[in-house]
Amino acid sequence: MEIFGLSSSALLSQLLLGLVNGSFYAILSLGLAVIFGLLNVINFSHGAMFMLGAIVTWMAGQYFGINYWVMLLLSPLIVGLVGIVIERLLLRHLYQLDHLYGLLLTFGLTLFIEGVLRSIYGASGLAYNTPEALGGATDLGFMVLPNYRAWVVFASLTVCFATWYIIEKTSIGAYLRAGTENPKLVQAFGVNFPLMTTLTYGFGVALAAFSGVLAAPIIQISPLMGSNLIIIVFAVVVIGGMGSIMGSILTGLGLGLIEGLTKVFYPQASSTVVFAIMVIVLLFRPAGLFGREK
Amino acid sequence: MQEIILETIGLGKSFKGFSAVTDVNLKVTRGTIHALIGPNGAGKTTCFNLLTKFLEPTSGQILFNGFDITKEAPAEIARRGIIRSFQISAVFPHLTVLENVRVALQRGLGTEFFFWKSGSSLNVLNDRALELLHEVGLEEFAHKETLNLAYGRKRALEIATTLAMEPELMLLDEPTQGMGHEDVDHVTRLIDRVAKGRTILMVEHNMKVIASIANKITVLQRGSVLAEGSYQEVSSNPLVVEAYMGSHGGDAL
Amino acid sequence: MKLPKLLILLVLLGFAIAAPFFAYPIFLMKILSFALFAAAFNLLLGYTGLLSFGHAAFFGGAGYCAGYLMRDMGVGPAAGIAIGVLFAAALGALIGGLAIRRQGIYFSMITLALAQMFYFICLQAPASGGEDGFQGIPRGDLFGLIDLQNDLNLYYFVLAITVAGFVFIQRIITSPFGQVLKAIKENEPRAISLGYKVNRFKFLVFVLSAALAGLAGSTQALVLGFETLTDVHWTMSGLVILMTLVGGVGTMAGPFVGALVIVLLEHRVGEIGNFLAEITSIAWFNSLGESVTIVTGLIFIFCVMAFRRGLVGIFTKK
Amino acid sequence: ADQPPLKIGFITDMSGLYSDIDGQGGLEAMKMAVADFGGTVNGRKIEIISADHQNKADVAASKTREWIDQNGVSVVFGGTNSGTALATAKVAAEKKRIYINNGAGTSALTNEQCSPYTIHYTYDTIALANGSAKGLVDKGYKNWYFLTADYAFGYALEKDASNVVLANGGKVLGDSKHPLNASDFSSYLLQAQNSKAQVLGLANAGGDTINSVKAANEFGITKTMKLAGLLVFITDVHAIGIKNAQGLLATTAWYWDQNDQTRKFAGRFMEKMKRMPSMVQAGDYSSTMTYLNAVKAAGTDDSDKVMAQLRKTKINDMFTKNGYIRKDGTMVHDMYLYEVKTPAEVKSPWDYYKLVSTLSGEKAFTIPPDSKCALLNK
Amino acid sequence: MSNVALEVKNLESWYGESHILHGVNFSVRDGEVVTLLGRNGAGRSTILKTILGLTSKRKGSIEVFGKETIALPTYQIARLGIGYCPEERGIFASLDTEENLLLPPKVSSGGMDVEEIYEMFPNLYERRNSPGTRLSGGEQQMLAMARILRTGAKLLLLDEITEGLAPVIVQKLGEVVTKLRNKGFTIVLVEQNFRFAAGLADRHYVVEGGQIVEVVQHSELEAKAELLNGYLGV
Ligand SMILES: Nc1ncnc2c1ncn2[C@@H]1O[C@H](COP(=O)(O)OP(=O)(O)OP(=O)(O)O)[C@@H](O)[C@H]1O
Ligand SMILES: Nc1ncnc2c1ncn2[C@@H]1O[C@H](COP(=O)(O)OP(=O)(O)OP(=O)(O)O)[C@@H](O)[C@H]1O
Ligand SMILES: [Mg+2]
Ligand SMILES: [Mg+2]
Repeated sequence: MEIFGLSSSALLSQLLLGLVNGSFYAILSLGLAVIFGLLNVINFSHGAMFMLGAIVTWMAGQYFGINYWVMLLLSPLIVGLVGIVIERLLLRHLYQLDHLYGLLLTFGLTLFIEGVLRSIYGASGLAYNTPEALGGATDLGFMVLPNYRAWVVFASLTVCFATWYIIEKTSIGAYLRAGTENPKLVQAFGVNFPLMTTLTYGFGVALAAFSGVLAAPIIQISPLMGSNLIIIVFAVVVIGGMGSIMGSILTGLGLGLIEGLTKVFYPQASSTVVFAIMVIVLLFRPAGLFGREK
Repeated sequence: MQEIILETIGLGKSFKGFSAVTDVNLKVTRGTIHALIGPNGAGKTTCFNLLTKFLEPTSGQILFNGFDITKEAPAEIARRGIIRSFQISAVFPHLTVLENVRVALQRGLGTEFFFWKSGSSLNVLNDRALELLHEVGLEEFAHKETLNLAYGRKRALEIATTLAMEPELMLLDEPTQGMGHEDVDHVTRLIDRVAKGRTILMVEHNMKVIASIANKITVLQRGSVLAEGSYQEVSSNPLVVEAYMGSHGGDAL
Repeated sequence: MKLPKLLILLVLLGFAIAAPFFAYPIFLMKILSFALFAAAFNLLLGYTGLLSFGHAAFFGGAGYCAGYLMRDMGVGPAAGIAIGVLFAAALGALIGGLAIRRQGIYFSMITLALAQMFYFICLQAPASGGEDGFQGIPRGDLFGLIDLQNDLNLYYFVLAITVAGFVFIQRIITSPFGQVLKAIKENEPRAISLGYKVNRFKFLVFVLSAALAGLAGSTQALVLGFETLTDVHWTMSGLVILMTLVGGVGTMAGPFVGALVIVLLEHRVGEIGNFLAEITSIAWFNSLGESVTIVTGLIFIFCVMAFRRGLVGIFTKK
Repeated sequence: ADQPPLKIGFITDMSGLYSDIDGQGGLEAMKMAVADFGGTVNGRKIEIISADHQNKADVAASKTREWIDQNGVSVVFGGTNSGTALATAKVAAEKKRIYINNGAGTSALTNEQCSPYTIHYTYDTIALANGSAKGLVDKGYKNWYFLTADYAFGYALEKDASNVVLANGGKVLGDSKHPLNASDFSSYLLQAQNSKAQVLGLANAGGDTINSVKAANEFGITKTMKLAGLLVFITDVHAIGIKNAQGLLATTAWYWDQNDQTRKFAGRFMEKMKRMPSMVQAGDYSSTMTYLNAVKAAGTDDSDKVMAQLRKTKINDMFTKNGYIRKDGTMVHDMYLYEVKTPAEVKSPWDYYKLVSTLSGEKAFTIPPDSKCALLNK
Repeated sequence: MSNVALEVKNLESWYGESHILHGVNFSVRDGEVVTLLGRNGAGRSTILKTILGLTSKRKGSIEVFGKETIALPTYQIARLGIGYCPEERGIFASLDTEENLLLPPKVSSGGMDVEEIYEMFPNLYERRNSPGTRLSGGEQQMLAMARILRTGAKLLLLDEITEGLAPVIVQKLGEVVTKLRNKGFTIVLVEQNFRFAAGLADRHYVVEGGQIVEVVQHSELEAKAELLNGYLGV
């Protein structure tokens, strides 16, 4: 069977690849959405945190011989701690101000972190191998899918839905959402909100680091690896509806698929298609696909 | 000239299946102060939002001076002479008090899109603006930044700004809310004074205010009209007493 | 009150006129174009409260347009710039027309998205020269009279454009139109209820801002003699936001100061580093030149944490 | 007498994507050349001033202009990034100052936009394309598929390479254009695989090449296709890791393990920079040396006289044998096609390449009849 | 019961640079209802905010159920058993009505349960799935009051709770306050509506210029009516 001059098996394999990318977008935009939705901070340094996640993984392997599986846990923790320090020292003082200031600060941080790492590790990248257990590939009939990619989809979706559950279905989530609007009042109800925001930022950043670990074996690890991704991930969050957790997960996956198809039919446009979709979505749905209108 | 300035026919609004306003037929007579009262959530603010098209009605028609304005945009309605105030105070906080009023007057000049014209061309409006400020007793604050005004004065300023539009019909949503007693009396007198020559439709929970200035009262409950008439008539209506005024009657407040 | 302000302005103008005898003119012209660009952006952000994340499209787009006219169609510099401005205004009408229907962050994102699509067009269009850039824009001479090959002549031409741009912006802000803009920024629903068709105002100011950004962009193309994708990329839209914020939003001087700081950073960190190394004899400073991004990053962090209202804010009380 | 120093300007990407290929390392190589030359020429002290152009053409051009106008540099060396190189070359030509580029790909520097003051030293897209395509087609790899960066540079590489493929009796079965800095290549690779071509030509650079090679391994493409990187630096191979890079074909102008001279230079460089020099950094060294020799021979730093001297001298050093600078500014020299070793073959760190074939300079670079440069054909 | 629930001594407070409270002293025993009266801008709301540490700086002493709180962070003060109903209501737009109602965590046992609350405010029950800020002005006011009744807080700081409510509801709120008082709650009421407050409180404090300028016991109301009139313009 052929669709648009493409065999259905080829189409299917492209869709599957789209899903793999989509799960990266999903988890990255999820972290961004958590931070935006709950702290009202546009975390420009999300890409840098993604990169840190990957580089920390590499460093642990290089200098201490710690393997991938340990780092899958450890790297988000370490980067999460970095996030906590940033929040405590800097971000904390900007909450009452316009979004722009958080954006500017995290932008500055990004330049700084990327610059420092680049001057240490250079720009061309560091090599990291796929863990043994996930090497090889599985023949699905219509394509051969590397096992590692299948793992990526599984791991990121699991984390995404767990996060969604915590935020939308537990009272922690309600405190956080309320605290975004009126942090003082939430504290006046007896909630230790400053601690919660700190942890939330750490958590959002840890999500980025987690996807950094997932990416380490398949994408070139370099200090600049996050900067190309960040703007697309922003677009995903906006299309999904700023702050909507489920929105960013589903949009991330969906856009991965659409981008995958674009790569077949008009590959040059594959990084622009996201923006075209964003314009169309926003013109018809003012607050994004899943966003609540104010 | 029409006797009835504003009329709604079968006006309705529902939010995702919840019907906030249903089949409201309102007739506002020119030159009167008409009050809209009713329990919380009865649909008063929603009615205002419909009349000024801040919300789109789900059913019904709105006639202003006999014209059907149901389809018009908020700014067009304002240009026809229906001006509203907001339940939550609405001023331009970083403009001076004088500028606040002038922004409203400015529309009359027809130069609002003239980005090349000098700002001093607006000074011709200063006299009229000061006059309006005088009317609400804010003259001495004319050059203060509005932000720093006390709450009651902000409400007064809002009324001045609204007056500057020379509205035929003014919609006031709880103009005395959050004011101290002095301010309430002050604003009540102010409304009564500016009502000369125009029509006012107002929402208010303060029965003292209603009793002293409203010519006609419509009571809403659950989105539809429960009763209508003068203060005497309405306040003796047992349905209204039960749904709204309570056993003390408006008097107690 | 009025006199000293005028005096300051005159002194500044005097400085500007004398500047090319002390500093490198091309460098100064670049600062001027960026200052104008930032001021155009600030008209939107600082005075109307609209954050556009797509102003690079107008800046770079006008640059390409003017460059194309001057190099390939033989149009003179003045006409080239003028048409560049019109082009930017038209592009502004297109992007603004769509974007102003949305509020807040969604407005910003639509401008970003449309500007990225414009970037894509620039990238793909054969005429732009891709990432090699559109090279070799001739400076020509002004109305056949003044030879712009001469750096000094060009400098005064650019200075005149910039000053005119600033005066124009000042005029817009204080005009009856500007007064309504301020009101919209402060309280949009109230402005609507006073009978203003808010979207028309936003549209017009967006187009004006785009046109002014285009003026800055075409001027820069003339000064540098080429136009590249850097100028239409989203990072340029980001840069102009930074300039404005670092300088001070909603002030006339802010964009100028911001442009100065950013351009200085881009061009002079190395020298500043060498200078610091010399006076402190800490050799490490010598490597500053290779760490522009680190230094820039630190400055932003510092600015955000220490002077919220921008550098200009240090001098204005409140 | 107290003569003013001879100033050399060096502008390149010191902090961005290409900073490993040239950047600090390039500056170091030039400093080595100056030191090896003796630190003075014609009694003048030699000074290098450098700047980071951040891959912005405006920064590169205005810095260059300023150096010439205000600092009195005698020559400008430029590094990676075509846009900045073209802009800088324009300024230098206007000011009649010599501009020597190492690391920009665009052949326009010596073709459509050639100038009497520009020298393009290490490589250009034509030489790279010729090096890979000719060598492989000659070995019987006739069916090609291209993975191309969607940029002028990628297009040029692809066009030049496919011309060579076709001219030598090969076939091009298709291509995929990908946006610059794409992070995921699996989709394109699958398309390439479906084409059943023998060779996958990578008409991209840096991170894009690295990511495509990584993904090609993951998806098992390398089992059915030969990967030919049209612009691969040794640092890229290092970043990919030998396990994934093995079997990759790469064209280069210089490799550290060619002979004693190259090894000696590489050793010294390694000591300073903790990594092996790329061909661009070797070119930086060689071109600085060549320039200084010419200044010495001409007895002046006058641009026209030095250019004349440069054009008539053969270049023989650790970088090239019998290289020469043509009228259009191309430094004509041999290009080499290498294959990346298998992990088992690697004996020491950075021991990555084995030679496949050598292409003489005349065949590698644009042949004069094809050139649009007015200088060449008059 | 005559333990002191709230003891405020020499309280000073600032918003940024502006010094608002200049030495406020008062104390409320367990189970008492007191009101803070005064003109707009007198500083009544500020007193409540300062007790919870919501202003930018404060000085003096505040003991809540015998514990000094001047150095504690807001959330710890609240956990001592304070329920706060702010004047700007503070309904959360991103939560629906029921989530808003359930938001404040329980600080001790003995709070009302949700059924009881819905019974008291049927409007809220009807609109429970609507986003919090889509409620009408008055409904939001009810919600702000209702949600702290759940938490089991024994000291209630209520700021202008009758504002914008229909007379019937105001009347009902009066009954609620009486009921709460009978249950042993301690209540500090900031009121504009003197008639509402007069019948409920044991004691009235008149605030002016950031200080307490007059104390009127319930029994002295008649006698000091003139005086109050002067302060409040009733
Ligand atoms: N945008 C909306 N979405 C959903 N429900 C709404 C919306 N706006 C109002 N409502 C509901 O409609 C009903 C009427 O609200 P409205 O604001 O008109 O009341 P009101 O009469 O002004 O009351 P109050 O005196 O308390 O201000 C309320 O129950 C409210 O919850
Ligand atoms: N956030 C703030 N920042 C600065 N000043 C404030 C702030 N909030 C209140 N004020 C000032 O503090 C003083 C006391 O305000 P407060 O709100 O306590 O008065 P109030 O007695 O509750 O009166 P109201 O009837 O207006 O609620 C006023 O002068 C007010 O302008
Ligand atoms: Mg209402
Ligand atoms: Mg108060």
